Amino acid sequence: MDLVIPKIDVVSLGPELILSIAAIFVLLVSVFLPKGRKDPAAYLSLLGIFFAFVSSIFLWGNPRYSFNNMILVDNFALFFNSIFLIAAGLSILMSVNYLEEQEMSHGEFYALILFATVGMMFMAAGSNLITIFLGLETMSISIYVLAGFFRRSNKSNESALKYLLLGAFSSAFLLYGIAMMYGATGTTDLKGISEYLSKAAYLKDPMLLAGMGLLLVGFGFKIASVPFHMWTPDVYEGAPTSITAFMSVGVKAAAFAAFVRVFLYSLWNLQPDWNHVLWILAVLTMTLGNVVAISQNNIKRMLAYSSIAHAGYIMIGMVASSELGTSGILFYMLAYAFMNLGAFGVIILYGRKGEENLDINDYSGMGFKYPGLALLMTVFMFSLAGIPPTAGFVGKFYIFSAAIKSGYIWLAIIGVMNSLVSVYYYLRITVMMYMKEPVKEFAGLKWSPSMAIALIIAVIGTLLIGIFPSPYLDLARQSVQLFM
Amino acid sequence: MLDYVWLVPLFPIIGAIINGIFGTKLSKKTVGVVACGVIGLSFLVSVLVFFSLLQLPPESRSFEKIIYTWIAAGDLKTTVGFLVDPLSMIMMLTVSGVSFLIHIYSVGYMHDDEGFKRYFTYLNLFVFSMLVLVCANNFLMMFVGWEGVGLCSYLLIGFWYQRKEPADAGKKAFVVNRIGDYGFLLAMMLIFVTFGTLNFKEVFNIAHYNFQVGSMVITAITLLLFVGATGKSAQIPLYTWLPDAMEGPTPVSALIHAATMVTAGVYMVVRCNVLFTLAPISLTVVAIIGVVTAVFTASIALAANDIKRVLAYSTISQLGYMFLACGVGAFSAGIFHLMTHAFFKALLFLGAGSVMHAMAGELDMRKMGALKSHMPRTYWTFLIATLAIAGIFPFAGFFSKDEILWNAFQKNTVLWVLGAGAALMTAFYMFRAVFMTFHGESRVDEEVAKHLHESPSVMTSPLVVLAILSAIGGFVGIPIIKGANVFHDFLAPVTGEHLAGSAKVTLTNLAYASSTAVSSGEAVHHPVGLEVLMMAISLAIALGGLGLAYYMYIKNPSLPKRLAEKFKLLYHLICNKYFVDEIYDFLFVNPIKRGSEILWTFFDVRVVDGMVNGSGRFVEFGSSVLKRIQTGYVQNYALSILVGIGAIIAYFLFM
Amino acid sequence: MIPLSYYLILSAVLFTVGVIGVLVRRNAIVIFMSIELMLNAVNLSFVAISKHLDSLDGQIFVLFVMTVAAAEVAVGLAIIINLFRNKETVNVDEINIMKW
Amino acid sequence: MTVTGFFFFSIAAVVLISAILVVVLRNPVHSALSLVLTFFSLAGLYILLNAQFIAAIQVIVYAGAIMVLFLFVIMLLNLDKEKRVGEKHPLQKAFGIAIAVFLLVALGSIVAAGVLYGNKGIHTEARVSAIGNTKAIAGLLFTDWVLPFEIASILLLAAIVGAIVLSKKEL
Repeated sequence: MDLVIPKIDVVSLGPELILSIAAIFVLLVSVFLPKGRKDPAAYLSLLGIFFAFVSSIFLWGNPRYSFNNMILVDNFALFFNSIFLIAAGLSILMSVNYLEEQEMSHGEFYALILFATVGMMFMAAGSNLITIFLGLETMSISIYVLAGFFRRSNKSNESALKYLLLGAFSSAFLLYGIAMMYGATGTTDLKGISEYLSKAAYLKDPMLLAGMGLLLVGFGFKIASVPFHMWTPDVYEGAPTSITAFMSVGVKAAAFAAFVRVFLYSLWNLQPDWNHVLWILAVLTMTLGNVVAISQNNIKRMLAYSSIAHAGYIMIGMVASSELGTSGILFYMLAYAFMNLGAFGVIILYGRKGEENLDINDYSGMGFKYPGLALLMTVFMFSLAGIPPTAGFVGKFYIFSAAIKSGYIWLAIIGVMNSLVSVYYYLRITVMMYMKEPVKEFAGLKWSPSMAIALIIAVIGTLLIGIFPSPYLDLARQSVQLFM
Repeated sequence: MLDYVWLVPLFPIIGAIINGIFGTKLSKKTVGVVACGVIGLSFLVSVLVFFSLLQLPPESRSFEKIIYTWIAAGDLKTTVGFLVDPLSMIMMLTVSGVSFLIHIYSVGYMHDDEGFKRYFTYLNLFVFSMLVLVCANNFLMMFVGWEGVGLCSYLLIGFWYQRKEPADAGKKAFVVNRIGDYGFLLAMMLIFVTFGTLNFKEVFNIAHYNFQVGSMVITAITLLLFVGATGKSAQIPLYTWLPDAMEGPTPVSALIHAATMVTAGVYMVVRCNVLFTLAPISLTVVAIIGVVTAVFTASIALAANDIKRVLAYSTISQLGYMFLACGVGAFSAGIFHLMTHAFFKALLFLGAGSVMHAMAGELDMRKMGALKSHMPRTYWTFLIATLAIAGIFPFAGFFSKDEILWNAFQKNTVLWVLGAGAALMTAFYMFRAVFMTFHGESRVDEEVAKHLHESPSVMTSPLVVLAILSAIGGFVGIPIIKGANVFHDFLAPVTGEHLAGSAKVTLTNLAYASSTAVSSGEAVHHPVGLEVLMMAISLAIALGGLGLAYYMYIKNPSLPKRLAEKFKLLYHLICNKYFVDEIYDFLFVNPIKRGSEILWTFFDVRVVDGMVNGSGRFVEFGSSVLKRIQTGYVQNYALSILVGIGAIIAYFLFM
Repeated sequence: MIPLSYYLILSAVLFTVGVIGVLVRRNAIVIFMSIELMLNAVNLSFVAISKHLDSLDGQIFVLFVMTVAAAEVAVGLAIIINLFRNKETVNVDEINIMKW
Repeated sequence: MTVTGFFFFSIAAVVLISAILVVVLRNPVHSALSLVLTFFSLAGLYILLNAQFIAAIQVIVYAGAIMVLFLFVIMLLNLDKEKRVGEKHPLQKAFGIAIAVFLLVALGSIVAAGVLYGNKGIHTEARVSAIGNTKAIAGLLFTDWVLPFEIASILLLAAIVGAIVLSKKEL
């Protein structure tokens, strides 16, 4: 038998390779670093992220399949790559001091973030269900560990365990879905599935539909869509805050990338079938997320519910099933990355070991004591609430317009109503900060350069995308041209 | 100069940034100078822009300054740009001018408040948002301003957050305004779907050429827009937040909750007059809501004893007038009243603030009286404002109110009767306020009475300027005489109404002309005599209200006594005094009082408040129930996933 | 020759047994074992389908699934050990400090 | 009944019974041992399906490595039997089993038809047996599937690092 090695296009793997190598380097280097002073490992990771970003830029505008159609490096994947890299970079910047403060500074932390990012990139670029599955697992396993990284904290343990059990449970369903897809179409290649479906005479094959349903469940779990969302609040609350930030942006973005690629590209011919389901899920997700967020008192938990709600908004873009809607998803994810990471950054900075200040009441009077930090938080909250002129507003506007354009007026109406409800709890934080007397003493903030840089990047991103969104919208549009 | 219109909103935001960031390091004086200075500059630029606009011929007085493309989504392109035309010009001048005066006044009023810097930051931010709202060249920008003013209003109502009421009032304003905003957003989406653009000019052009009168989609859009307007401009059923909003500092009430922000709804309706004229149903709704609000809230004001509440209900009532004007197609009359109202209502609030200042924060008119001698400047300016709002010739309110009533009369007599009724009540309660506050016997607490004083000149000079404007502001819109209604003619290119006395038809006018061909045809040919008669009637109504108030609140205290003496001499029937009193009470005072109290307690508190609070509570309740699903047991979560899977599989198999 | 459907039904039954195990057992390790059961059920489907489609891809997937399962088990057991060190229990009923 | 039929049904019976025992037995060690049995018998089914390589690694990786790890941890933690008392959410069990059974019926009815509409591949039984199952898989794995293979290596590396980070006493 002849072994025909397929064309190995190492260049197309550039970002993934760079990150993997950086991760291994971080592991090696951190062995030689003194205990508790592992920040060089963080800066090394940032260097890796930077080069991965550069190589992503070089790959832009030149879509190619490589490794026997296992991955497709197109603008869509690269756009998501940049979101993952932003999420990873900002999370690492926020972690440096946070870990030292918690006496948990270990090089492995950064290496795992990089591994998780590699997994995300494979999810976004994967053009075979198996590649996507392996990317998803690489990401998930790293995140399980990161969620439980604070080994002595009961909450962190619990968070990791819950995420692990439910994640593995949902992976099994995803896998079952892949098996059925494989059985029904004879391939797991996204292009192959799409070709099969466009030729198939019989689209009501129950195995095909059930497989699709199970894929929906698998992705729905990762994006935290109702009713697969239950893990989100607990896991987000218990995980180290910088990991919560990373999860809420990175994992969600990666899951959406794969979700969009599989459903809007590969399963496009079944769009009438899945669209209704997604419509219902989007409504449930938005509504439940927003309604329950109102009665939360822990700010991380509140943001967890808010992230559920945001998943609902983004699903509207999928239901719209148009170029506008898909580019809206990309744009929204980018905006969400900046604003959500920023909000978590403020939370990290406002906490202390043994005094996490996670209760919403702890934020009362913050506006007087730390006007700068409170101002940042206000910007992020406004953006999450979708108040102009922030990135969140433009994102919502874009997605809702896409829904209307595709004729889903009711969905848009429900979305708008939801975003109005959401203002209530986001503004609650602002009100606490500016309109309440402080309830307790706080020792003072420990600004660190890395945290400051992270917050500045986040706030600039949030405002810049809100005020001058055109270039980013253009990029998002260029990224989805393969679709439809 | 037109190219520099962007400077108008730019200055206030610079002020807000300076005061917001460096405020803690600056002295109060510097903060005040910066805050007032930027608004002054903004006003100056507005004036310069105004004169450049005047140099253009009337037909081409519409200038768009596009700064950059904001959101480009597919074929939707939204710019950050400014539109200068007569309508936005009037708004710019009014907003920046009145804001300037109120800023100056605030320097005196807020001088001892520890939130001085915060106050001016918010106030500058508010002026910025308001100017963005009125200068915007598309719906989205307008919405940005719309949200911005709402936010500042919320911040300023709850300015004294240490007390509970302001915080609650702020929350209420916020919730109610959200409902209105929802309407606006939906309208905006519908506009985008229908027209493919959000630019004012493009939308109105397409609407004008491609849509029939009575088109369903336009009706829907306009009704939704009007929902937005009712929220912001406090019309039935979304008005309840405004009286509560009086918990904020008085200059804020004057600026935001009387002169500027609350008129945003009126401005928006007038801005979209092309759409509204295409939707007769919406116009009818606007007119009815407007006139009902005007009458209803005026009747509530009759019995209120808190001077700021009287003014608040009066504001709602006057806003109702403006909507009535829009509803009968007299858009320029609506804007005219908006402008004059900004003058005299701001003046009334500032006067009330001056009184409060003297009375150590007392608001209850029953504890005032005979303040005239203590604070003459406040009294005279307040009186002028009252004369203006009551519609006494030749003060500003007379012209604007008369124009509205005249237009309403031409459209529908019932509207006129209701409008006139509201005018009567307005005159009555305003003079009642004047008499109770400044005339009669002093009911002031002794402790307070010792400290009665006129306010400092930094506070009274804005009063004087506003008083002058309230007195003569009406002369820009003199009716009947050909060419004298300068205001109307200036606005005609925007509102699409006929130039007074000429048959010139502008582009946007066509649709309007076709929809209301009959009535507007009549309007031109109505005998001048009738119009004069109507003017006389409305003047008589105003004077009637004045007289009634005079009778009841100046004369009445002595009247019963004198009557009693007379009756004693002739019939020795002392009890007749009670009889008279009782009838008087029974026939007159009580029904009004009771009626308005019932309306207030039942409709206002129960129904409207109940709905607003109820929906909030419902959501909160749902939230606390739903969060219990999250039990913390990981197996429950797995079950939830499984339920979802079961549902999805079932759907795919059986649907 | 055993029909394909026999294998697939067996796989579905096995999968369901695993699901029930996840839902009813309270020992985290046993729950985890039930998840392994589910993965094995899927593997059986893969191999059976692979045979009937004349394609070896299915068997390769099984290889990857095993890799993933091994990795998950390694990490999962580490998490459970860690939890046990802190709380002296692996009973999921007692692991609910975070709720609502 | 043919010989393969006999083997299939007897192995299937063992698979099912041992799988049910995993869920039913209250002692975790017993559960784990039943699971080992399940894995072994599944390997038998793989052989019936002509997947010798998979059968081999099923025994080596699953029954050998993974289950040893499970048993090791169970022993290490010295776990008792699950206590029967103190049912905290009784509905969970009933409801969960009901939905699981529903799912079984649904999935079962889907696969019962046993028809695959998908495109057939090129690896017919004859061809594979000519090359040899393991060699054929190896050939595919290092050509077409080389990228997933590499991703799997990263996955394993991450898992190793993670497992060490979490369970090592002192980092």
